[in-house]
Amino acid sequence: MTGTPDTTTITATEEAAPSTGTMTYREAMRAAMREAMTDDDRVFLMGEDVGSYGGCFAVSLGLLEEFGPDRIRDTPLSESAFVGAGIGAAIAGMRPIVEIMTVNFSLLALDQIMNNAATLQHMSGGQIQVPLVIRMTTGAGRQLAAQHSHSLEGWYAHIPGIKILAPATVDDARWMLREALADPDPVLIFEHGSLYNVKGEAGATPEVAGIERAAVRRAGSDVSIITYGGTLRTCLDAAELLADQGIDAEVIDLRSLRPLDDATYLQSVRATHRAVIVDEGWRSGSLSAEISARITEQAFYDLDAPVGRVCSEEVPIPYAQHLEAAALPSVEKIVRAVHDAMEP
Amino acid sequence: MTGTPDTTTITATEEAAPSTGTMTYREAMRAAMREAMTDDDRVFLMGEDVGSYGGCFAVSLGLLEEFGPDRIRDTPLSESAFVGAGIGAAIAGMRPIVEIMTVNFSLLALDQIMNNAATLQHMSGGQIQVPLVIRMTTGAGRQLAAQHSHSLEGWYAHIPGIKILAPATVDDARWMLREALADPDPVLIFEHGSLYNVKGEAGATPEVAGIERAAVRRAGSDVSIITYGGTLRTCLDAAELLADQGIDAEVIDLRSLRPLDDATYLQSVRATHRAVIVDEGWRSGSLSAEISARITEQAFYDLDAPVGRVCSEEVPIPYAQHLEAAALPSVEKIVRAVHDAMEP
Amino acid sequence: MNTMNTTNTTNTTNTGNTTSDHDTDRRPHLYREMLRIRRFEERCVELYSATKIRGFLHLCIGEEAVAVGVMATLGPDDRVASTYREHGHALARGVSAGSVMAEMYGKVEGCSRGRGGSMHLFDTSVGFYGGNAIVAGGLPLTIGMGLADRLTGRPLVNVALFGEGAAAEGEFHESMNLAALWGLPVLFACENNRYAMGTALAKTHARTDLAARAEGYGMPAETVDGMDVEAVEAATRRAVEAIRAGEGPRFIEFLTYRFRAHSMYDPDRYREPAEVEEWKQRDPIPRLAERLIADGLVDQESLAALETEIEREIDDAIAFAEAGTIEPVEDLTRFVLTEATT
Amino acid sequence: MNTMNTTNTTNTTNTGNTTSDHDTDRRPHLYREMLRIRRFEERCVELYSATKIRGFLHLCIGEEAVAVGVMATLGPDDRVASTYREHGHALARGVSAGSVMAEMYGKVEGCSRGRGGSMHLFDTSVGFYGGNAIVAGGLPLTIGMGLADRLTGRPLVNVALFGEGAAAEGEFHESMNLAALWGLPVLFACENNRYAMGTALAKTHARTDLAARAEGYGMPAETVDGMDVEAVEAATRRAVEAIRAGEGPRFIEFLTYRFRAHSMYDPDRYREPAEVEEWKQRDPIPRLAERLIADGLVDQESLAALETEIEREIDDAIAFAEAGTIEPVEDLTRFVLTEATT
Ligand SMILES: Cc1ncc(C[n+]2csc(CCOP(=O)(O)OP(=O)(O)O)c2C)c(N)n1
Ligand SMILES: Cc1ncc(C[n+]2csc(CCOP(=O)(O)OP(=O)(O)O)c2C)c(N)n1
Ligand SMILES: [Mg+2]
Ligand SMILES: [Mg+2]
Repeated sequence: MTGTPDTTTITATEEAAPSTGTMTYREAMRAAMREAMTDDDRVFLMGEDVGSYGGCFAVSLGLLEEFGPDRIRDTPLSESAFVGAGIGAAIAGMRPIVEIMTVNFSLLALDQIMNNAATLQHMSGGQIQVPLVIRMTTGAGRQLAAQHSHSLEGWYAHIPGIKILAPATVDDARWMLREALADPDPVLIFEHGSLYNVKGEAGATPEVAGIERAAVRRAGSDVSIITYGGTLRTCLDAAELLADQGIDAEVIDLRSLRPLDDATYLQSVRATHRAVIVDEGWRSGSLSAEISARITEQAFYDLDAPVGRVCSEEVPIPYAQHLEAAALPSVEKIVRAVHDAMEP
Repeated sequence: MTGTPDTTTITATEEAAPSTGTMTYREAMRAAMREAMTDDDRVFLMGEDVGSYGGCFAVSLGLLEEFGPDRIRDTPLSESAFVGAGIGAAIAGMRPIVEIMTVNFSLLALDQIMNNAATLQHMSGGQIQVPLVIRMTTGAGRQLAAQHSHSLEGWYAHIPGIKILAPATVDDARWMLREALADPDPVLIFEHGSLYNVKGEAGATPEVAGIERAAVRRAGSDVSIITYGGTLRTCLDAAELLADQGIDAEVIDLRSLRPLDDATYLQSVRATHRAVIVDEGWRSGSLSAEISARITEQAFYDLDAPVGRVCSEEVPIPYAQHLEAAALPSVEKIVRAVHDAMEP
Repeated sequence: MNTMNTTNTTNTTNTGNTTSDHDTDRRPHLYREMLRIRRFEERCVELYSATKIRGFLHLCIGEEAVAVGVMATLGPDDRVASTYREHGHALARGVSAGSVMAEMYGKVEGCSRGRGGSMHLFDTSVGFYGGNAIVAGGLPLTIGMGLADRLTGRPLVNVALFGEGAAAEGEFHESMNLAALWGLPVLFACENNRYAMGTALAKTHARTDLAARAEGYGMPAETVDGMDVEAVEAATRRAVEAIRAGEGPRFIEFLTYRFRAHSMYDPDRYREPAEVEEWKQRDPIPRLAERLIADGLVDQESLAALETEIEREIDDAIAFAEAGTIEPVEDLTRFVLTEATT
Repeated sequence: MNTMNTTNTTNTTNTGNTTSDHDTDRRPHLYREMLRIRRFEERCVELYSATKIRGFLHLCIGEEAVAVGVMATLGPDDRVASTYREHGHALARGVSAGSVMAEMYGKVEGCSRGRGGSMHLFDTSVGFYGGNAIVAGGLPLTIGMGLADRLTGRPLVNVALFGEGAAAEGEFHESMNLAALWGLPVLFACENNRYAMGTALAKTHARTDLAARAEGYGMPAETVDGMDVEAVEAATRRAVEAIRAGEGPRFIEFLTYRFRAHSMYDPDRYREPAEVEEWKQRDPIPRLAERLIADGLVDQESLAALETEIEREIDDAIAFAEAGTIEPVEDLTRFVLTEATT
């Protein structure tokens, strides 16, 4: 239940409102938005319940009081229109941050994202830019069942004309938004729902330079585990377990899902000769498939074993706790996949 | 411009209305629908302009006169609601065929397809079945530009709870619908817009038994070219060219994109040791990526070369003819990819 | 299979023979049903705190009159499509308390085998088609069901329940238009509880008088006091009769209020406690109790007996859920596609 | 850069200084613009048959009065978002005939560099934001543009042009509600040409009186004879002035008709030739010509001169398109993301 706001602590930390240092992922996102709104008049936040409610995951809590209802704008339940409105406002000179509560509801706005946000620049022969940031929660793990547990960021990574970020650390939550807002093109930020309560360190400057760069979160020489977002922690935990078993895993955090930083993960795979990709999407047609295909295409002769994948089972996520857990990537599954890659 | 109806010929062939034999892909789909409507009172067709207009690609031309407006039902421009209505009608005992004009507009109905059609059976613990067929056109190649040229069937193939078909031949256009309607679960049929005017043979019974089976459309021993739908013809043409160059390519038509018939294409790859996958989706996150990953996972040690992919360039499809052509898979690109696979 | 079936007879009667006997005084029944829902949900709160129930839990406490008044007018084959705030709808429609509770426990004995949870209650045997957590996502389903009835000539009614927030979604518009255009047997039952999560009605709709929307489709509409179960029942009955008679769809806006937060996670910061208190004065349950007492239909004693009876039903439901089994993990990918029957 | 610019001066004036000088008789200008569009599209038909233009081509022949009347009321910084049937809108707004023609030829000199084609004309220098081939897809954009204007205090007007078929889409509802809720400077300009492809108005909308829809959002609305350019101009001017004055959005339904088929592929089977003939009697171009002659503002001679002048403009536009260049294939993936400027 880590993704669900604990109201008491939120209100307490809200007072402090630290801009860097130790904080939760939620506070880091909030600090990033506060900074953006303070620095640039053109920035505003718009979405369902971002204002009076404080954000469905309490990310924008307190911002309404600070910036007023024009800039912390509650919208009706009209995903297509308010995402489209974000596109229009961006075209007309603003720097909107549109929050879609969760990726599950983003399907209702997908036409606007695909056919307008990602496409207008091209269709207009370069006349139109859409400097829009869309934030949304993704992922399962809190027993929210089939309609509230999708991981569809892999789909979005298929679309030319947009960029896709997946901050997995508090530092990235703190700093990625700034670069996303500075980008002249649409940027979608996917925040895994299980991360909001995670505490970590937000440095005074970004730990990783460049939002399009992948990061090696744990160096290792035996196998490359490639992941992002909500499963980074799971992979790091798996790597610890593997270390106890004498297997030294490198863990790569993709950070950007489009464009993919091929160089970083290929370099790792070329060194370890083995790769396991982990993501929470359904296995068939997952982002892991794309990375697997790229590794095969570009590092085939470096591989000592087939590239492995650990994804979600091909089932709408069930409510029952034990079934949900069984449907998702886990430390055990990752460890098993690594063992398969070590002794294929 | 092969996908665009030539009115004079349509009206002429309409009179004949053959049920099997030589016919166009369009006539085959129409014959399949006519048969279904004749055989089963529960079947009806619903969608934009399927009635008075005769279907935006003239597939349903003449059916309104034959079956009346209740069963050949024109809908308003309300993709989400009429697709949802198809789901509801299926639950309530009908066997609807819902036509979405093109995959481009299906994004507006994607929430209904994902969160209801594909999910209701699971969420209800098996109580609900959705015996719905959704037909839609897909693909580029007719200078229709960025918003009318998507190939998103690969996305749909990511969704558990539905089946995805891509009839590439006149025979499959004639016979796949029957099995799709007999299926208790939602089936989506993707018809590439360039196929409608293609002439071919519709046998008295299906040429390939079982809609979930892939088919070897050309036997060969040197390399496996794996494709489906609109690019099958391109691949067969490439295979002819390759034959002249002394390379004997096997061409696999997937036919079903979900589930994928792994056995058929893996058997081919295990024999040829080389594979090139061709589809019209944007390369990153394409269906080809999934097949590449599966080949790596299941036939790694049989491969003599990295699996190749020929997909669309990562750009919204441009209007200008030469740019559109350059964006899409072509005989030349396939030949080049095969050569790469032969001499990696 | 289910110990609830015995204690649950009133409920079953409810869905069984309503249109025929609405001359007899059904108010005690309506009262009982509202109280069942209230007590059931109060226990859910405890069970949530005890982490027996997980995920999202949305209570309809305060809104029971709508659930009960609407369901009381339906016949056994009519169909209902609801939202994630659907315990009340499900119970009033005849889904057994035990199977609802077991569902929230994630047990096989749950009405959705534990796969759906609180937001996805299903029981097609009583015409309850879920339990949909995509706001407005259930509306198009009722259009299709209504279309099926039209095509087959069945005199059934299909009820779409949704909140006032849902009426801002595109699917509301598309569904209203389709239903009116095709004259389908659909009742649009809008539970206007004045908030969509934390967003007040006036921040959701340009015109807050939602019944006015129906005019744009030429659809007859009515606004009804949703805190008065008799008013709900009467208005719904009129609409259902018209729909069943083939007069096409109807829209009813029920003015109601949720006494509790949106969900168990909601700290309820966006409204004044005084507003909540004001609405609590209109609580449909004591309101009806007063009338029943005044009319001599119940007394303190029978009310107390009812409380005991309901408590027992809920105890049994919890016991049933507790005793339930969980699905083997090996069955994880079942119910994705239909299994071959041979 | 573009030889069209010289022949195109009237047009440029049009978008430049409209609100200031609407007391002078602008009818000759309106006439000229309608005729330009008509003749331009007639040539498009020929060029399509000659396969110079490809893809989908949707003509607005018969509907020119809406395009011209609406655009005549806009200031230079106002914004327009249109549909795939937008040649008339683009030309009337001030996109040069040469750049439109070159676009349909797929040339770099086209207003969208040949990447968009007939359905995706763009020219932000005159506030023309496309050219959208997803029905109703442009509406939310104008909401956002209006919101930007509201937030920055700019007194601009944003016009969404769309067909009556589009009004059935969910995005229409969501956009209408948002615009009214937030009081945004948006004009909803609905071109009701009675058909959405082959689907007649009565098969699209439960209530065919579309202006009635606006009431549900509390948005002022009007229905206007779209075959009378003066009526279009007058009604739009009223609306635009109110919007610019901060009175919030307006809805206008223009009753119009397309004389041609939906697109070049449409065999036009779904309507009676007699109906088309009837509407042709109301052709806005001869209708205005008659008035201009009666009022002594033009005579046969000046009309003939105008025809010649327009013919020359279109000839020049075609020559410009013919002489245009095509993009090198190596540039295929440009304009997907913004290129670094350094
Ligand atoms: C399409 C979609 N958008 C957002 C949500 C998140 N959400 C769940 S309930 C809710 C409020 C709905 O309000 P209303 O329709 O009035 O129903 P109520 O909860 O008041 O009964 C929101 C925003 C969702 N489930 N689906
Ligand atoms: C979302 C979507 N659905 C379907 C289509 C196919 N289509 C293109 S134009 C059209 C008719 C639109 O009618 P209307 O809005 O009245 O505009 P008109 O063409 O009459 O100007 C249709 C169905 C589309 N382009 N987009
Ligand atoms: Mg509500
Ligand atoms: Mg129209």
